[in-house]
Amino acid sequence: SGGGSYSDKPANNNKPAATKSIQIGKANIPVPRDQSVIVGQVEYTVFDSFNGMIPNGSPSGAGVELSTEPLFYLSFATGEMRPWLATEYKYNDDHTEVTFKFDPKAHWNDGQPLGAADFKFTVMLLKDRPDLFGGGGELKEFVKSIDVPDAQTAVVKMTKPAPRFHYNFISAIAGPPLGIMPEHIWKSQDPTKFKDNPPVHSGPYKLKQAIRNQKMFIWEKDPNYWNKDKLDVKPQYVVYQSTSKQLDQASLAFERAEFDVGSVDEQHAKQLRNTGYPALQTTQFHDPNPRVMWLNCDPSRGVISEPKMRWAINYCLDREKIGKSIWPVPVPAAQYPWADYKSNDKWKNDELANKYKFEFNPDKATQLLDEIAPKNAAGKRMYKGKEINLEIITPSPVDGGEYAIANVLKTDLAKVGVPATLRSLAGNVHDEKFQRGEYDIDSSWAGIAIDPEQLYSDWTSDKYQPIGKNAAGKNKLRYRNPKFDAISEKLAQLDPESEEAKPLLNQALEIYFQDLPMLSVIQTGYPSYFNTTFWKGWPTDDDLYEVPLNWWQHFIFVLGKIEPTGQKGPA
Amino acid sequence: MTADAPPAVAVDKSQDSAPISGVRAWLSRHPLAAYALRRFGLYLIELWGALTIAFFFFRLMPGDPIQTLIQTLQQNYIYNAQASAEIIARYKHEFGLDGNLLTQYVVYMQKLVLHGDLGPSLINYPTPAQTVILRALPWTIGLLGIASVLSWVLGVVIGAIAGWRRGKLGSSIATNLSIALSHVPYFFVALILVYIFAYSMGVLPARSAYDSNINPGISLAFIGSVLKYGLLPGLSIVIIGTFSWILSTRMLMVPILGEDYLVYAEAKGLKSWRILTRYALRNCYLPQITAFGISLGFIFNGNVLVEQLFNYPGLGTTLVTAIQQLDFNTILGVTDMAIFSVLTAVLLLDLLLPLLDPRVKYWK
Amino acid sequence: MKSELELRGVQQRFHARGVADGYITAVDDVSFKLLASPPQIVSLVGQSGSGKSTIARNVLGLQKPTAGSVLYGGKDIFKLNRAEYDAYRRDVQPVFQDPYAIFNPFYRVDRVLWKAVKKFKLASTRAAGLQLIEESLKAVRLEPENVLGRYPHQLSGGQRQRIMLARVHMLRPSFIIADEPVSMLDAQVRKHFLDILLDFQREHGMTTLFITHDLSTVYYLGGEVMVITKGEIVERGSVATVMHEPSHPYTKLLLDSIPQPDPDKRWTTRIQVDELEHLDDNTLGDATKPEAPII
Amino acid sequence: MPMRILRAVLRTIRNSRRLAMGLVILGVLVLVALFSPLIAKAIGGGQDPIELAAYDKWQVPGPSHLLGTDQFGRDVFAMVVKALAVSLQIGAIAGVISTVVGVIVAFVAGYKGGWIDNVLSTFTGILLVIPTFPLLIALSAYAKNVSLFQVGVMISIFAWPFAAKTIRSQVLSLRTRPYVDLARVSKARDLEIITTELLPNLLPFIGVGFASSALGAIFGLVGLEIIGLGPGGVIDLGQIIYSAISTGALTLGAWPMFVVPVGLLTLLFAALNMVNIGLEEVYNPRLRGVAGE
Amino acid sequence: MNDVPANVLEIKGLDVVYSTNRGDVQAVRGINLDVRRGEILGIAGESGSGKSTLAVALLRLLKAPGKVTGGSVIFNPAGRSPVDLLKVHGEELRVLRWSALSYLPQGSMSSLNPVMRVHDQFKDVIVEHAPDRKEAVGDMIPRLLTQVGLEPRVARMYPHELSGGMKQRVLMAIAVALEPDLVIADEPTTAMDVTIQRVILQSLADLRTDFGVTLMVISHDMGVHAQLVDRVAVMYEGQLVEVGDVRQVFKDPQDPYTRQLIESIPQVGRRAS
Ligand SMILES: Nc1ncnc2c1ncn2[C@@H]1O[C@H](COP(=O)(O)OP(=O)(O)OP(=O)(O)O)[C@@H](O)[C@H]1O
Ligand SMILES: Nc1ncnc2c1ncn2[C@@H]1O[C@H](COP(=O)(O)OP(=O)(O)OP(=O)(O)O)[C@@H](O)[C@H]1O
Ligand SMILES: [Mg+2]
Ligand SMILES: [Mg+2]
Ligand code: NI
Repeated sequence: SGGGSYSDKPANNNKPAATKSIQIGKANIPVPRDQSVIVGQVEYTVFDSFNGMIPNGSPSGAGVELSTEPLFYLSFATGEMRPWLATEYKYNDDHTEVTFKFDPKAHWNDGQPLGAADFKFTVMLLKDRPDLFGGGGELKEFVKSIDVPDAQTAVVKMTKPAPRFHYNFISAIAGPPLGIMPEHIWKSQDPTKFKDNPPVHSGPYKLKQAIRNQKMFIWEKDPNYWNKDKLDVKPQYVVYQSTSKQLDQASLAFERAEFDVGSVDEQHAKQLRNTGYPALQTTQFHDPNPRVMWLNCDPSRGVISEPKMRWAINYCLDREKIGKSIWPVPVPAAQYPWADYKSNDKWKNDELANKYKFEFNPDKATQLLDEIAPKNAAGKRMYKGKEINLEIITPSPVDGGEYAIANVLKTDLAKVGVPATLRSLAGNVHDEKFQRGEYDIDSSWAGIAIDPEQLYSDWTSDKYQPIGKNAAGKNKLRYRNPKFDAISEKLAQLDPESEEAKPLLNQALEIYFQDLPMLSVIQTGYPSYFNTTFWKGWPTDDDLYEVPLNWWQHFIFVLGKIEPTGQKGPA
Repeated sequence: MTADAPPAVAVDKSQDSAPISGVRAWLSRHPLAAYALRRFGLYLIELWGALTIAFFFFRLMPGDPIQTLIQTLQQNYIYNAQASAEIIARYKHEFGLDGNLLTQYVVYMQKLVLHGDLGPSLINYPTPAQTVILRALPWTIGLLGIASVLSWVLGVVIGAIAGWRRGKLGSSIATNLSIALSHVPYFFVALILVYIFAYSMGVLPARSAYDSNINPGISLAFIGSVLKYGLLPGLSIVIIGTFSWILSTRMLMVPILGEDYLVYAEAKGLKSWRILTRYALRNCYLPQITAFGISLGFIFNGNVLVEQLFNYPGLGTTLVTAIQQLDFNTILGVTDMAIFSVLTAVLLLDLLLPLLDPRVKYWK
Repeated sequence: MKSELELRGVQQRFHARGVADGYITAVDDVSFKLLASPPQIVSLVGQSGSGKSTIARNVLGLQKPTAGSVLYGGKDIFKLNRAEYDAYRRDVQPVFQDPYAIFNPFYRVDRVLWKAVKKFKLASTRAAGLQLIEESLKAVRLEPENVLGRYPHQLSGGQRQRIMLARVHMLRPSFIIADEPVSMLDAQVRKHFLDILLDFQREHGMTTLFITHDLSTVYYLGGEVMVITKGEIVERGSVATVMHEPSHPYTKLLLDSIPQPDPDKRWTTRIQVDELEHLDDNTLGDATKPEAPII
Repeated sequence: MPMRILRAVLRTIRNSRRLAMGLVILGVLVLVALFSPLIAKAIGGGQDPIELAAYDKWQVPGPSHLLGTDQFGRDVFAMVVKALAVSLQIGAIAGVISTVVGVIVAFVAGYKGGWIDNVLSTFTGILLVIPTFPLLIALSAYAKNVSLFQVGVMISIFAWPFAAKTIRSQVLSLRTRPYVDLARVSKARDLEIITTELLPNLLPFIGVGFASSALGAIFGLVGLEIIGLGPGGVIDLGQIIYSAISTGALTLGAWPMFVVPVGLLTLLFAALNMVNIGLEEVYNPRLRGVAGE
Repeated sequence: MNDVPANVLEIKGLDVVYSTNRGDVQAVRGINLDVRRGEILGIAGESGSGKSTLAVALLRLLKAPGKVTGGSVIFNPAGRSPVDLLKVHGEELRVLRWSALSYLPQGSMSSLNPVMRVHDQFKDVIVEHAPDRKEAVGDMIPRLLTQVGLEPRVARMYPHELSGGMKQRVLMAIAVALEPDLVIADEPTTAMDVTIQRVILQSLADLRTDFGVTLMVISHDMGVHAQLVDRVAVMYEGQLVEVGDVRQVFKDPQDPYTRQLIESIPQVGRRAS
C-alpha cells in the first residue's frame, strides 16, 4: 500500500546512526539523578497510608513492593522458586499441617527481629477478621491453629487437606496474597484505622518521601537491610512517578532520559529505535493473563449457553489477525487459558490441543450456527423462536486492546449472521454487569493461576449464582458440569504435580475444550522499555534473569543486578 | 460564551393587596436590604435544589461502591479477594450507603450542613472526602481563579477595543479569531501549547505544579516555580477564555456604540480613549460581570481535562480520578463544591452589582 | 342591544418596592360611561404618568383592575361568556400610542389587516377581503399599493398610524380606544388623522375614547372631555365648557401650557417644574403667578 | 407561515455576508456528512476502510491513504468523513432537543409569569450551576447500551437551561410589546401569540441557543468517550482526536489524526458562530451595517 | 463686538445623501442659510424633511450611510479664525467642539451616560477643553445648574434619578458650560408633556439672555417656534422653502407649503368644521 509506516526507518539511510546523542532532560525529582532509578508508571491516589487491609489503604505499583517481602519468590521468567523470609515449607502427608521455617537473619526495617511470631500474629489476626481485606476466606476455612515452637518455626494446623496453602505466601506476580506484618507495631493498633506511615516493612528500600502534589514516591536504600549478602541493590534511590497518559509526553520524557523504566508504547519505541536512539532497550515478556473471552453459560442467556454456539464463536476468532494487527505488539495466539511460560508447559497437552484445534474458520462457524440457530425467512438467525443478538462487554476503554479484540470478533460474527452489540464499560459498572451475569461475551483477561486447578475451582457448580445475583469471587461464567465438578473437587485435595493429579488435569482440560466456557485469544505481550542512559544491565530477551515488570516485587532483583553507567545528571 | 443579557429584573405585576406587615414596611423602606435578603433566600433555595439533584443523580447511578473497593483490591493483589458480607456491611455503613434512599439523603444532608462532612473518600479511605477536596482546592482556585479573571479582564478590554475600532485591521483579526476559536475546548489549546513550549522548545514544564526540588512554602523560589509550572495550563484557559469574552463583549459593545450618549460624548469633543473607557467600557462591563458568574461553572467543566492533561494536583484531577474509581463521596463532594462555589460567586456578584451599576434599581 | 361601556370605580394599583407602602396607585376610583349611540367623542386628557394608558388597558381588557369593574353591556368584561366575549372584542378596538412598536417587525404590515379580516370573519373570500382592505386604506387616505406588501420599517410613522386606523375602519367597532394616536405626528398628518376620527364618528357611528395630553387636539375634536391627574378624574364636561371655563387649576395649567402658534401670543408668565411635580390643589393656586422669579 | 419564514431567511442572508458564509460552510460540512457512506465506499473500494486491521497500521499519508492509517490500520480519511457525520448528528440531536425544551420552558416561564415563572426559573438556575461533566457520566453509566440518540438526549438534559435562560429574558421583554396587545385584542390565543408573534422575533436567540447546545453536545460526547462511556460502535471526531492524543500520534508524526478533526471542528464552530453573529446583525437593526467588517 | 462677524454660521449649498440599498436618498439639498450672532433660529418642517440631518451634518456627527456631497459651512467663532466646518478634522475639530460649537440632542432620555454622575459628565468637557478652569469646576457646576433651575444636589445624581425635564435641563447646562458661540438644539421638547415643554422653552430663552449664545432650535412643532425663536427657516423635502422673521412667517407665509403647515395646526379656538 502507501508510503510505509510512521515509525519506519528514514528512507535515505538504512542504518541509523546508533550514536545519535541523547538530550538529557531535567527530571522533576528531589534526589540526585545519577543515583536514582526513576520508574514512570501509573496514577497514584494514596500517599499517606500503607495499610493494605482497608480499602485503598495502600498504594500499589508505587514502590511499596520494594519494601515488602514474601516468604517465597516464584519467578515466572526462570521458573525458579526462591525462599526468602522463609527458608522452607513442608506439608505432612495428608496435607493437613504445614511447617514454615524462617530465616534467622531476617529483621524489620526498624531493627526488630522478624519471624514465626509475626507470621502467627498476621494469620491469626486475619483469620478472625472477615471485615478486613485479606481476612476470613481461606484462612478461616483452613486454619485451625498455629504453633510456634521456636522463633523461626511456625506450624500451621489445618481443618482439612490444603495442599495449596503456601500459595498464600508466594510472590508470583505483584505480591503475595498475604504479607506478613510486624507484631510489635500492629498488636496495639486498630487494623481498620492504622495507617502504618512510614511503613515498617522489610526489604532493601525504605520510604524517604511521598509527595502527593507531585504524585511521587521516593524510596531510599536501607543501609541495615538484613539480606544484603544475597541482594545488594545498586541505586541509592528509586523514584516512582506517575507519568502522563498522553504517550506524546511519555515518549518525549523517555527520550530525554527523564525516567529509566516505564510508559512508552511499542510504536514510539519502534520510532526511537529506527531513528537510531541508542539508549532504548526493549525486553519482551508475556503477562500471566492471556486475553480471553468469558462466555456466559447460563441457559437463561439463550444461544450462548450452547457449547456449539461457543465453538462457532471460537471459529470466528481470527487469532492470527488479532495477534498481528490488533495487539500493540505482535503476539502468539493462545489456546490454553494460561500464559505460555516454560514453567506452565507441564500443564499442556498437545494431543488434546490438536484434537480440539482452534482455528479461524467462518465456514465451520456457519455450519454450527445453522444447526442450532438457523436463519428464518427474513435472514435472521433464530434460537428457540427468538432472534439472536449477543451482548459483548469489556472493561477496556474504547480502542483499548480488549475492546479492539472484541470489535474484530463482532465484525466477523456479523459476517456469519450473528449480530452483536459491543460496549466499553467503566470499571465497576463493568464489574457489576459481569458479576451479575448480564452479558453474553466479556472481553478481558483470564485471572492468574499457579496451577490450572486454581482457575478451575472458580468454574464449579457450587459457586454458581443465578443471573442477577452477584458472583464476585464465584463462578462468573455460570458454567455447570457435574463431571467437571467432581474432577475439580478431587484435584483440590492433591498436590498438582503429583502423579494422581495428572490424569485428572487432562480430563478437566478435555472438558474445557469441549465446552469452552472461556475462549483464550492471545498471549499478552507486555514489553518492558528501559533507558540505558544512567543504568545498564537490565534484563534482556537473551538474558531474562528476572521478570522485567517494575510493578512486581521481583523488581528488586533487577535493581540488584543493574549498574550505573557513570552518566551525570543535568545541572 | 454568548452575550448574555443582564438578568431581566422582572417587573412584578402581581396585584395582591394583602395588608402590609411591619417587617414588610421596614423592608420597603430599606430596599437594598430587602433585595439582599431576597437574593440570599434564592441562593439558599438554589443551593439546596442543586445539592439535592446532585445527590439523587449519584445515588441512582448503577454500580456498587463497595464492589469498586474489591475491584481495586483485586487489581492490587490479583488473587481474588473475597468480599465477606461483613466487609460489605461495614463499609456500606461507613460510606453512608445503608438504609433507603431517603434516609441516606437525610443523613447526608445532615452531615453536610451540620459538620461540612462529605463522608469518607474511597480513593483515600479513610480520609474524609472534604479533606481530599480541600487539599486540591487551593491549586484549582489558584489556577482557575487567576486564569478566568485574567481572561475576563483581557477579553472585556480587547473586546471593547475591537468593537470600538471596528473595521480596523486589528479589530477584524481579533473578531474573526474569536469567531473561530471561542468555542474550542481548552484541552485542544493545552495540547498545542505543550507541544510547542514543552516538547519542541523544552522551555516550560509539561506536567505537575511545581519543581519537586523546592519545598512547598512561602518562599520566592516556590512561588516562582508554581508560576512557571502554572503558565501553560493557565495560558490554555486564558487564551480560549479571552476569545470568548472578546466575542461577547464585542457583541455588547456594538449596540452601545449606537447609543445616544456616545454620539453625545463625541459631540462633546472628548478624546477617543476617554470615550472608550469612561463611556463605552463602563456600560458594557456590567452585564459581563453577571455573565462571569455563570461562566464559572462552564470553566470548571472545561478545566477538568486541562488539569488532567497537566497532571495538576487540583480538583479536576481529583474528580477524574474519583470518576475512574467511582469514588461516590468524592465525585459528589467535588460536584457540591463546584455548585457551592459557582452559586456563591454569583451571589456575591449579584450583591455587588447594585453598588456598581447605578442604572438598574435591582430592588424595584 | 347597542352596547355601552362603563367603568365603575376602577382602581389600579401596581406593586412597587421602594415606595412607602409598597404600591403605587395608577388609577383611582375612576368611573365613566361610553355610549355607542349616539356616537360620541370623549377625550381623556392629563399629563404624562397620570394613568391614561392604564385606563385604556383596563377598558381593553388587557389589564384586570385591582378594584372596581369594567362593564360591557352591563356585564364585567372579565366574566363574559364566549359569545359575549366575541361581541366585546368585536365592539371595542384600540388605536395605540406608539406607531412603531405596534407592528411586529417580522411581518409585512398587511398582516395586521388580514388578521382582522380572518379573526372577525369580515370576508369570506380572499378577494373580498382584499377589497375590504383596500377600501379601508383609501378611507384613511393611504394608497394600497404604497403600503401593502411592505415591512413596518419601510413606512413612515404617519402611514403606520393610519394603517391602524384602517384596521379600525374595517372592523367598525362601536368603540375606539385611541391612546395618544397623534403624539408622534406632525401637524399636517395629525390634522388628517383627527379628521378621520371625526369622520368615523359621523359616517360610521363609532364612539371614540380619545386619550391625549394635548388640549389643542381635544379642542379640535370637540365632544366631551375628562381631565385626569394622578389617576383621578378631576374635571369633566363638554369641551366648550371645560376649555372656556376651566374649574380645576390643573386644567387651567394645561390650557395655559399649549404653545400658541402665534408669535404675538407668547407666554408672559412662568411656571416651575418642581411645582408641577407636586401638583395638587394647594400649590396649584400660585403655580401661575405672573412674573414669578425666573426658574 | 413557512413560506414567510423562508422568505425572512432569504432576506436575512442577503443582508449579511458573514451569515451567508457560515451557512455555506455548514452546508458543505452537512453535504460531506450526508455522502459519507458513499465516500467511505469509494475509499475502501469494496472493502470497509474503517474495519479493524483493514490495512497495515500507522501508514503515512499517500495516494492510497490520503490521511494515512491509524493504530488499528483504519483509513483515517474515511474515519474522519464518517466521524464528521456522527458529530453533526449528535450536535443536531442535542441542539434540537435542548432548543425545543429550552424554548418551551422559556416561553411558559416568560409568558405566563407569576409562580410558574418563579418555579421554572429557579429550576433552570439550579440546573445551570450543576457541573455537567460528572452528571453526564453518571447518566450515561446508568442508561444501558446507549445509542447516539440517547447520548444526545442526555446531553440535552443539561444544555437546555442555558437556552431557556437567554430566551426567557427575551420573552419577558417581548411580551409587553404593543403588538402582543394588538394580537390579544384581535382574539389571538396565548399559543398563537407565542408561536406567531414572539417566536419569529426570537429566531436569532434560538439560533444562538441551538448552536451552543450543539457545540456543547459535540464536546460532551468527546468527554464521554474519553472515559469510555460513549455510544458503542460509532466513531466521532472527538474520538479520533482522543485516540490521537492517547496514542501519541503527534510525536509519531501522524498529524492528520489530530490536525484534521481539530480543523474540521474549528471550522464547524466558526461556521456556527458566523451564523449566530450574522443572525444577530440582521435582527438587531442597530448592528446593521455596523458589525460587518 | 465690532471685529466679530455678524454671522456665526454661513451654510452654502449643503447637500447630504444617505445611500441605501434602494438607491440614494438626498436628505438635504442645496441649503443656503446664515445664522446671525445672538439670535434664536428655528428650523421647522414636517417629519422626514431633513432637519436632524442638517443638524448632524453641521455638527459633523453624520454617520454612514450618510455623506455630505457638497457645499460649505463657514463657522465664525468669536476670537478664532473662521473655519469651514466640513473641512476640519481630527484634533482641530475636537478642539472646536463644545468650546465653540455645542449640541443639545433630541433624545435627552438617552444622551446622558447612565453610569456616570451628572457631575462627572460636566467635568469631562471642562477637563478636556478648559483644563485651566479645572479648579473652578466645584463652583461652576452648581452655578450652571442653578441657572437652568436645578438644585446643585442634582450634580451628585445619576441620570436615571432625574425626570425627563430635569435631564433636558442638565443637558442645557452642559451645553453652555463653556459658553460656546453656537448651540444646536434638535427637538429639545419632543415627547414631553406640554407643561414640561413650557418650562424647557422658557429656560432655552434664558440661555441666550444669560450666556449670550446663539441658538439653532429644531422642531416640527410650529407652536414652539412661535413661542421661542426670532427667525424661522422652513424645510420641505430637504430644501429650505422659506426663511424669515418669525412674525412675518406666521402672519404672512410666502411659500404655499409654509402656509399649509401653519393652517393645519390645531388650536384651541379653532374647530373642525
Ligand atoms: N405595568 C406597570 N407596572 C408598574 N407601574 C406601572 C405599570 N404601568 C404603569 N405604571 C405606572 O402607573 C402610572 C400611570 O401610567 P400610565 O402609563 O397609565 O400613564 P399615562 O398617563 O399613559 O402616561 P403617558 O402620557 O406618559 O403615556 C405611572 O406612574 C406608571 O409608572
Ligand atoms: N440612516 C439613514 N439611512 C437612510 N435614510 C435616512 C437615514 N437617516 C435619515 N434618513 C432619511 O433622510 C430624510 C431626513 O431625515 P431626518 O432624520 O433628517 O428628518 P427630520 O426632519 O429630522 O425628521 P423628524 O422630525 O422625524 O426627526 C428622511 O427621508 C429619512 O428617511
Ligand atoms: Mg400613556
Ligand atoms: Mg429629527
Ligand atoms: Ni457561548
